[in-house]
Amino acid sequence: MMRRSAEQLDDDRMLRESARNFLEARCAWMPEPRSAAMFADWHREIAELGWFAAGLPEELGGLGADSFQGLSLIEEAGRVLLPLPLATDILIMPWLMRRLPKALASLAEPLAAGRARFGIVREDVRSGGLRHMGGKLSGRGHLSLDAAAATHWVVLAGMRSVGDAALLCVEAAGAGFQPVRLLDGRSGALPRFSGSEAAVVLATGDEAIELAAEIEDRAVAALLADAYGALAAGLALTVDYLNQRKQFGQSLGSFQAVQHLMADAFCDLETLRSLALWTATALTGEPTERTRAAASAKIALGREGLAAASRLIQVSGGIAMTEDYRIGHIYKRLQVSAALHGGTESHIDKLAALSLPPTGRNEG
Amino acid sequence: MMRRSAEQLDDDRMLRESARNFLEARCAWMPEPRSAAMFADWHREIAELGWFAAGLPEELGGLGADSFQGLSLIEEAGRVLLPLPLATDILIMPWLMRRLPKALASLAEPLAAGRARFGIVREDVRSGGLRHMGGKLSGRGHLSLDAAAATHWVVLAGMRSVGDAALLCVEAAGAGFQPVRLLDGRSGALPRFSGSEAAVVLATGDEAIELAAEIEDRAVAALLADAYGALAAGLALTVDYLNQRKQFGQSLGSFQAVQHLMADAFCDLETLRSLALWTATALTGEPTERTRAAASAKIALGREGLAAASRLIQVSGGIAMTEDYRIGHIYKRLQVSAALHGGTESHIDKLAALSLPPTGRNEG
Amino acid sequence: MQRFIFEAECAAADAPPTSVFGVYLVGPTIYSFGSEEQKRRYLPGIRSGAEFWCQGYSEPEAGSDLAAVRTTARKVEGGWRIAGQKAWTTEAHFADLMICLTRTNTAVKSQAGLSLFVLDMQAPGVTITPVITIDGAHSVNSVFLDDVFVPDEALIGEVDKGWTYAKFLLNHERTNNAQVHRSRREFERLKAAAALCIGESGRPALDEPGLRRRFAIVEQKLGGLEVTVLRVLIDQTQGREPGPEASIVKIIGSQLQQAITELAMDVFGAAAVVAPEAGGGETAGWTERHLFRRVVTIYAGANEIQKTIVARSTLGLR
Amino acid sequence: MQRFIFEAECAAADAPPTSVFGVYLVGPTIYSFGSEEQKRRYLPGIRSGAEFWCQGYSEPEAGSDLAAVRTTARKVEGGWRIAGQKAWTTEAHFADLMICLTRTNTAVKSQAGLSLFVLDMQAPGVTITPVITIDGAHSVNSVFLDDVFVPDEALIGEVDKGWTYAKFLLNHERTNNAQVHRSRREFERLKAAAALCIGESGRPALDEPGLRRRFAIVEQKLGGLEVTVLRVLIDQTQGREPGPEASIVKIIGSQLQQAITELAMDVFGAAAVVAPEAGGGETAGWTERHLFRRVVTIYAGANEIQKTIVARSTLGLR
Repeated sequence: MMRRSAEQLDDDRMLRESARNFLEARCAWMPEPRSAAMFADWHREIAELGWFAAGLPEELGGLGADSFQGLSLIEEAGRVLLPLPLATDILIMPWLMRRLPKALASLAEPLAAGRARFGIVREDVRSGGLRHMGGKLSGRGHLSLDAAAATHWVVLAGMRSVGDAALLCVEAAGAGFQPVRLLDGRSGALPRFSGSEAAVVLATGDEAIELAAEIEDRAVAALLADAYGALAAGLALTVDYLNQRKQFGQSLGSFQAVQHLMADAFCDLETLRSLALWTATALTGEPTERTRAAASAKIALGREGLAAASRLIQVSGGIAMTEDYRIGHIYKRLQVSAALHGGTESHIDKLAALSLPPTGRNEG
Repeated sequence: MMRRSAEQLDDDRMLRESARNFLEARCAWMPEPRSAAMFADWHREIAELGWFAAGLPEELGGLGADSFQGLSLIEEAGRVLLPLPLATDILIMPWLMRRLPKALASLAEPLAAGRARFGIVREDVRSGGLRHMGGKLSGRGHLSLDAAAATHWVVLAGMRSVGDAALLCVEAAGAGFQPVRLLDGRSGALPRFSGSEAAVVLATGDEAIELAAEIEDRAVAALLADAYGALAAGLALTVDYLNQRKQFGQSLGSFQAVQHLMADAFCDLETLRSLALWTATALTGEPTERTRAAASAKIALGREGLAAASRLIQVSGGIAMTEDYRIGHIYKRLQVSAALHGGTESHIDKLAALSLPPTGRNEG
Repeated sequence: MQRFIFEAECAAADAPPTSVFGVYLVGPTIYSFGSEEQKRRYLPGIRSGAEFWCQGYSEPEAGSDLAAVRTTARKVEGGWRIAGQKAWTTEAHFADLMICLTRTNTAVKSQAGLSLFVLDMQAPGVTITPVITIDGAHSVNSVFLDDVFVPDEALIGEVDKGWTYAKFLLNHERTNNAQVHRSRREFERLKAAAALCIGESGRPALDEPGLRRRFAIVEQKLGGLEVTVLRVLIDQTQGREPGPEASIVKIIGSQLQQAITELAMDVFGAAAVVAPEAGGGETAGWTERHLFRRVVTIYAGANEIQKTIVARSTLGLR
Repeated sequence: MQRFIFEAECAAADAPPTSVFGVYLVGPTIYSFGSEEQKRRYLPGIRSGAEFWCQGYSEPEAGSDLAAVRTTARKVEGGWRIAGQKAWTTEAHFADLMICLTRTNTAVKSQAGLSLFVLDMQAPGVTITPVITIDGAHSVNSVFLDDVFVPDEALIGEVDKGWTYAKFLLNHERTNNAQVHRSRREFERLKAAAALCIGESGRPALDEPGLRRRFAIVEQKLGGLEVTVLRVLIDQTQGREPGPEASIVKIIGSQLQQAITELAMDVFGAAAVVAPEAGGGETAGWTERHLFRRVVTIYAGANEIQKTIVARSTLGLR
C-alpha cells in the first residue's frame, strides 16, 4: 500500500475501475431484497471475472495478486452493499491454499471457478465452544456470514488452548446450521456439529492457532474494506443530498452545524481508512503487529465507523430513517460487521493487552 | 431543595444575595495571588457573617440551617474562585458536631467564631494508608485542601476494614505536613503522622466507617457546589465576551459552531447542577442513595464539569489561555476538585458497584 | 409532577405507552386555544382513548423548519379545502383525527399565515401511504390531502395564528421527548439482562470492565436527567409554561436513549444483529428499538435546532 | 517522508524540538517566495539554528481570522514603517527575526492588501511584553511595533500578495501541528509511568479497567493518525503540496494531544494537581503540558475553522 510501484498502482486502478463498473451495472444498490437466483448469477459472473482466482498463487492456477487488490474488490462490493459474502473466497482461501497447498490444492480450481465456496466457522464461547476430539467435531459455531451459502467450512475449533486447537475443513453438505436473517437483510448461519461430520484436519496445536489468528485478522481486514466502501459511498451521497435539500431558505449543506458534523464524519472515515490500510499492510508482516493493527481497525469500525454512519443519518434527517434510503442500510451493515469476529469491547481488551506494558498483576 | 416552603425559599434567596454581595465587594476574583493576611481577614469577616455558626444546631449556639443553605454559600464562594477552603467548616463540622455532640461540643463556639478551623485528612492508599494502633497514628494522608490552615484535623484512618477503622480529631499544631501549592494556586497539605500526635478518638468500627462515608459524600457535595458556582459565573462571562468580540465581521456568539459548543456547555452545566441538587437532597437520606448520588455527582464533575470548562476555553480562544483571564482558572480549579476525594475513574467503579446487579463473579 | 409519577409507575409496570399525541399534545392545545364547542367535542374522547389522534405538522419540505409548510387551506362556502402532503405522520393509519397545520395566507412568508385545523381522517380526499422505516416496521406514513373539506368549526383559535399554537404544542412535545421513564425502565431491564447474558469472553457481560464502565456512565447521566426533568416540572407546577430550558431535556434525553440501545447492542453482541424472527429471547425488541432510536435526535426539532434555541434564547448569544 | 522519520527518531530520543518556525515555516516560505538575496541571507541561519525566528501573524483582533490584520506598513524612503501590535507571538523574547504580516493596502478589505516582511527584533520601536499563560509559564508575548523601519529588501515576494504566502505557511503549520511523533513519545512514556504508578485503589494505575480502556482507545486513534500523516506525506513526496486533507490531521492530532494529557491527569491523580516545585518525580511536566495543551485546538486555525474548511473545500458542501 504504502509504497507501490507505478506499475502496481496502474494495475490497482484498472482492477478497481473494472470492479466498480461491473458492480454498478449489475449489482447497483436498491432497497428491495434480491432473489437467491440473482445471488447465484452474481456469484457466477464474479467467478468469471476472475476475482476468486486472482489471489491464488500461479502454481495453483492463479494470478498471485496481493491482499491489496483483494481488499479493493471487497471495498468496491461494500460501496453497493453487495449482499453476497466475498471476503473468505477472495482474501482468506487463496492465502490459506498457498499456506497449506497439500491439503487444499484440489479445491483451488473449484474455488476459482466459483463451484467451491467457503465459509468460516468460529467457536462461540457463549454456547460452550467447539471441540474436536477423537476425530469428532461437536458444539456450536458463532454467527457466520458465509457458512449458509458455502460448500466447505473452515472450522476454528478449540482455539483457547494449544492442546485442543484444530483447524478443519468440513463439507457443508453434511453439516447442520440454523439459518438466520441478519439486521441488514443479509443471511447468516449458526452452525452446529453433532460429531458425524466429515472433517479434514488442516492443522493442530500452535500451527492451528497461528493460522486461526491470521484468518481472524484477514476477516477483520475484509470487514474494514467493506465498511469503508459503504461509508465512502454514503458520504458522497449525503454531500449531494445536503447541497440539494433546502431548509430555512438555505441549503442544508450551508449550515455550520451540518458542515461540522460532516467534517467529523470525514475524520471518522479517514481514521477508519488509515487503520484499514495499516491492517492491509500488516497482513504480510509480523503477527503481533498484524493483530495490533487488526484490533485497532476493528475498534475503529465499532466506534468511528458507527459514529460516522450515525452522523450521516443525523444530517440527512427523516429520509435516512426510511427503508428506501441507502444511509440506514449502511448503518445496519456496519452494525452487523461490528458484531462479527469479536465485538468492539473485546477488541479494546485485546489491544490493551497487546500494547500496554505488564504490571505484574494477577489476572482473575 | 425539591420542595421547600415559600418561607424557606425566601430565606435561601436572602442568604445567597447577602453572600454574593459580600463576596463580590470583598473577595472579587483577580488574577494576582492574595496574601496570607488577606486570607485571615476574609476568614474573620466570614465568621462574623455567621457562616460557620449557621449550620450548628441551636443547642450549640447555631441557627440550625440545613445543608442547602451551606451549599449555597459554598456555591457563591465558587463563583469568585475564593481561594479559602470553607466546605469543612460550613458543611461538615456543624453536622459532625450534631452527630457527636459529646466529643465535639467544646469546639462549636470556636468554630462559629472562626478561631477553630478544621481540615479533613483521608488516608492515601498509594503511600500505604493511615493506621491507628495502640493510640498512635502513623502513615500518610492524602492531599488535603484545608489541612494546612486548620487548627484541628478530622482524620479518617484505616477505613478499609471495620477492625482498623477510626475517626479521630487531632490538633494540627502537633502534626506535620508537607505544604504544597496546587495547580490552581490554592494551598494544600500532605499530612504525615509519626505516632506522637495527640489524637482524640471520635468513633471506631462500623460507626467510624459510616461517619467517614458521610464525610466523603458531604465533601463531594461541597466540591460540586463550588464547581457549579465557578462554571455558572464562567458561562455568563463567556456569553458576554462572545457577544462583544468580533471575528470575520460577525460577533463570535453568532456563529452556529460557537452557539452549539455553548449549548453543549450549558447541557453539561445543568447535568452537573442536577446531580449536585440530588446529592444535596440525599445528604439527609438513606446512605446507599446518598453515596450513589455523590458518586454520580463526582463523575459529573470530572466529565461534564471539565468538558464544560474546556468548551468555554475553546470558544473564548487565545484569551482563555492567559493567566489574566478567569476562564483558565475555572478549568484549573475543577481539575483540582476532580482529583480530590476520589478521582473520576474510581467513582465510576464505585457507581458501577452500587448500581449494577451481582453476577456471581469472583472479584480478583 | 403528578404526570411524572404516573409515567414512572406506568413505565415500571411496562404499561403500553398512552397515546402521546392525544393526551399530551392535542389535549393541551384544544384546552388552551380551542372553542368551548371543540373542548366539549374532543376532550372526552382524548381522555377516554375513544378517539385516536395524529399530528399533521411535518411535510416533505418542512421537517424541522415548520415555517416551510406548503399544505394550503382555501376558504370555501361553510368551511375550508385542505390540499397538500404531510410526512412522517406517526400512527396515521390508526388515527381518527389529525391536528393539521396549513398555510391559510400565501401572501406572507414563514411563520405567519399558518392555521391549525381538526381533520377527520375518514374524510374524502385523505390517502395514507405507509413508510417503512429503518427497523423494517410501519409506524409512520405519508398522508396526502386532496382538497379535503373541513367545516368552519374545525379551525382551532384564529386564522393565521397557527404558528403560536404549534409552538406551544412543540414545547410540550419536547418535555415529553426527554422520555426519562422509558429510559430508566429500559436501562434497568438491560442491567438485568446483562447480568445473565454471557459475553464474548465467556464471563457475564456485566463483568466485562468496558461494559461496566459504560453502564456506570449511563447511570450517572440518567440520574442527572431525572433530576433535570423534575426541575422543569417543578417550574411548571409553579405556574410557568415549559420554557427554553425544556430544550435541554430533549437534547440530553435523546442522546441517552441512543446510548442505552447502543450499550444493548454491545451487551448482546452477535445475538443482537440476528433479525427478530430467529432471535427472540433476551434480545427481543432491542435491535429494532436501537435502529428506530436514531430518530430521537432528529424528530420534534432536531438536536441541532434545539442547540441553536438554547444558545440564542436561553443563553442570549447573538 | 524523510522528515517524518527524522522527527520520529528525534522524538524517540527525547531530543529538544527543533525551532518550529524557522525550519518548518519560515524556511519553506523564503525558499518558495523569497528573492535570491533573501535565500542567501536567511536560509543558512535557519539551517544551522544560528538565527531564531518568530511568527508575527496573530493580532488581538485577528486570531483565527487573519484577514482582520491591522498592523500597517507605510511606504517611506528606502523602505517601510511598520506599526501595530502582534499577539500570541511564541518565543518572541528569544527571536532574532520575525516574519511579519502587515496591511499595505487599507483601501481593499479582508485578505487582499496584506504583505509579508522580515523584521529585525532588535530594531528600534520593537517592544516585547510577556504573556503568562494558563500553565504559569512564559512562552508567548505581545509584540508592539512602533513605526519600526524595515528596508525595501525586507519585503517577501510582491506587495499585497502576503495572504497567498501566509496561507502556504499555515498549511505547513497544520501538517506540523498533527504532532504525531510527540504524541507517540508522550504516550509511550505515560504507559511506562502508569505501569509503575499506584492508582487510588492500591493497584498499578494500568490495572484499573477504566484507564486500560482509555489507553487502548488512545492507542487505536494514535495508530490511525500515524497512518493518516504518512498518507499526507506520501502525497507530498509525490509532488503535491499539502492540500485540504492536512486539516484533518490537525483536528485529530490536536484532540489526541489533549486526550493523552487528560489521561495522564487521571493516571497520576492527586499528584498531578500539585504544582511542580513540590511534585517533581513522575508527574514532572505533565501538569503544565496538560494545561497548555488546551491551546492546540485553538491555535493555527481553531478546530472549528478547520472543520469548516474540511466541509467546504474537501467535501464540497455549500
